[in-house]
Amino acid sequence: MTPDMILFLVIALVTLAAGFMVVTTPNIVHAALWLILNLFAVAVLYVMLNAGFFAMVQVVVYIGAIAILFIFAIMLTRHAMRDSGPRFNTDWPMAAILGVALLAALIWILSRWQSFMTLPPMLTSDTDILRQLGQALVSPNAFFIPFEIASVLLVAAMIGAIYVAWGKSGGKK
Amino acid sequence: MALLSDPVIFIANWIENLLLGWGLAPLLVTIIMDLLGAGIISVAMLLLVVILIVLERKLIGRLQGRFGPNRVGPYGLLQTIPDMIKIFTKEYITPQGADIFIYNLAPIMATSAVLLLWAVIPYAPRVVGSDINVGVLYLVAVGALGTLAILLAGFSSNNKYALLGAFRTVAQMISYEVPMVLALLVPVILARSMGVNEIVNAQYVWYVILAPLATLILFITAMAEVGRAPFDLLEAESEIVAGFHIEYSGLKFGFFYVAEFLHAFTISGVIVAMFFGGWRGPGAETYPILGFIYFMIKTFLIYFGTIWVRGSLPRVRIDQLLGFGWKILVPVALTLVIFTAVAEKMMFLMAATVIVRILVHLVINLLLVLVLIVIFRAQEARRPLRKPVAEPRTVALGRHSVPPESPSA
Amino acid sequence: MIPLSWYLILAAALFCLGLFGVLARKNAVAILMGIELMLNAVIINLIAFWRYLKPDQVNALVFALIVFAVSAAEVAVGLALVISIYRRRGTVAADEIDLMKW
Amino acid sequence: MVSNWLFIGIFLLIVAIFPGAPILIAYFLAPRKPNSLKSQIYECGIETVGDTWVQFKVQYYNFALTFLIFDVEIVFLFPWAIAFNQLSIFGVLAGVLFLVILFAELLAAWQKGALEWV
Repeated sequence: MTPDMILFLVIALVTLAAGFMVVTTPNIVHAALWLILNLFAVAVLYVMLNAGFFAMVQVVVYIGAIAILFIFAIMLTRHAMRDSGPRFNTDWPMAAILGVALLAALIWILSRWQSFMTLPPMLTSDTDILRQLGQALVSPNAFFIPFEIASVLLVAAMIGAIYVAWGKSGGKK
Repeated sequence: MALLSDPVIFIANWIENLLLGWGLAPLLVTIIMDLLGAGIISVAMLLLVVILIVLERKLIGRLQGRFGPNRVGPYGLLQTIPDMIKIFTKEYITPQGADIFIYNLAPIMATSAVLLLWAVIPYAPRVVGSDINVGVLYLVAVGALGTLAILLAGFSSNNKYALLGAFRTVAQMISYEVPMVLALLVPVILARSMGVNEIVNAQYVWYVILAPLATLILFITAMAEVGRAPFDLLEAESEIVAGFHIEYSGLKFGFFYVAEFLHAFTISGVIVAMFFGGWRGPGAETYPILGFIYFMIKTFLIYFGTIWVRGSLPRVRIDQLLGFGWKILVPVALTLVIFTAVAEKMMFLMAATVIVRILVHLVINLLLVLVLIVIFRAQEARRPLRKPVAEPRTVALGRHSVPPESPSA
Repeated sequence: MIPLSWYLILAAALFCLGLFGVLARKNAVAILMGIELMLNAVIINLIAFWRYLKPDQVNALVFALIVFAVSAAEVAVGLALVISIYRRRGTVAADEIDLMKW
Repeated sequence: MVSNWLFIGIFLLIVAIFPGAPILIAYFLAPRKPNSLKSQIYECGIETVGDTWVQFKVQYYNFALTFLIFDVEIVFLFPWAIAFNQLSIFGVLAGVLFLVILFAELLAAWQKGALEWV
């Protein structure tokens, strides 16, 4: 057991415990807060994978924006979901069985894969990787098209979401 | 001599060698050194707040033609200490139905989110808490944690005003975060690096000269992020009582207060590191202690600027605030980033000299400001005026004419 | 040195938790949270594969960034739909939104 | 590299302890006489009426939504900005195109009225 293994186990435990609370807490606001803890723990995992940039993106985008969007949406739909009433569908045991079965199947498949236990190779410099990422995003023979399409996708999502959220009276009042 | 010119590195090396000499593992030594560094930074910043609060109260007093605190100690300089003792011994009143854990977590988180910013800001040459290569994004991410703390405080208090205040604050902070990140993108483009330390190292010319408009945008948005006047809607007493911290008492309220003061100072430090050359100044390279002094002087000057603005401007309305953020700052910042990027690439390809670089950037900034003023004027002229309460009436001329009688009903 | 398997198992477990949340939760907002968990598991996998198998290529990183964008778009539209349904039908329980069911 | 993040992690612990410890100490130092009347919440001088979690207007959601989309897109630009020296002219223009799309998005949101606080 090296220190980074212990750290990983602690973080993994936090991630899974928080994830478990997200799907089981009856109070939906608390579920959102557990989701934030889960996302934060995942950001720590990215740091451990030497992807500091993605850890920061995770915090900025998920915790800074998506979690707040969730909380706003919960507040907007608050009246419908008082904490009474069942939090699960009637056939939730089926879902649990399916989840466990999928997990078992995934682990079984993965364990038959030859490079399952690979150890990480040495990393030279992750600033250079970020520079390469920046170049690849805008270079025409790499990811230029996906990059612009992602932008257009987000525009479409935003306009659509504003339209849908505002209902029939969408547009200027 | 090394002790005098570069005390931090000298002492750090001395302790490190001492610990290694005791035969501790290198990892353990690193952890101990980090603990020491983090502890020193946190304690120093929390003590600095004592000075900041007195300074701010005195300055605001002067700006408003008052004395400010002047009872305790010489010129009232020790005023904060009895205040601290008082707030320390106040009873905590936890509102009924509060979400206890979150309610107690929020003030801690608010203070932490401010202190965390100091982890990546370089204080002097080679003296920086953590030289991560995504420092600018780190600053943004920590700001997001601060937003979250306010949201938590608001909805765990079980009070409508707290929730309303928190929601307004979050709407304000997220609206101003967009132009802020865009303004931070400008020094990243100029320095070709996201590390705060590298950005400071690259500033042979202070970026305030290359990008004055970005500096201004960052200054304005920083004040909105901190929630100071003219953007202090989060504690508009006349509108939403006190905002998100209405149900907090004792030291829990105290830490929100501390966080606000420290945040204003911290964000000044960020502006200095990004645009005013950080620790740069004559002789700072050879004598790092000078660099630290330069950094502090610059930071206090910017901080004075924020206090000045706070003392001079009235509070804006929430619709004005959000409109200003989205309809003026964001388009301007976007245009600025576009022009800066194109100009910077052109000059990089032509290997332009420093003078040319400065001139081109200045001209771009100036043009944008001019266009902005023209648009602003045009909008101002088109803004419909409210109808007067009563139609203009003909009244008898003369100084003491009787006003027309209003219908009594 | 942590072997790749640890990350993959963690991601698989997170994915299955998310799946359970999506299938079992009643509240539509909670279902979207489950989807977030699943997307996070995907990103962990992508970055772990990048780190362990191809640390000098950026393809996995670009993929991860695109997943971030997609997840943002998904949340934006999903929550807007939930709000819209709530305004029309006064409920956000997924099994009560059954207009198309017969 | 790793040591830099180690410092951030340790800093995270320390800055949680420094505000947390005084709050805990003050809890023991300060008087503690809670009663149900004292801890009652009140609004506008009278006892609070109705549910705390009031219905919020959809405007808040629109701002958060616009912010989310902008945030994601701007984050995309950071790798582009640090690779500036290595980019081709086409690369810079691709980034500029991205920014122009962002601008169009802002105008669209503006036109839809999502940026009005009404």
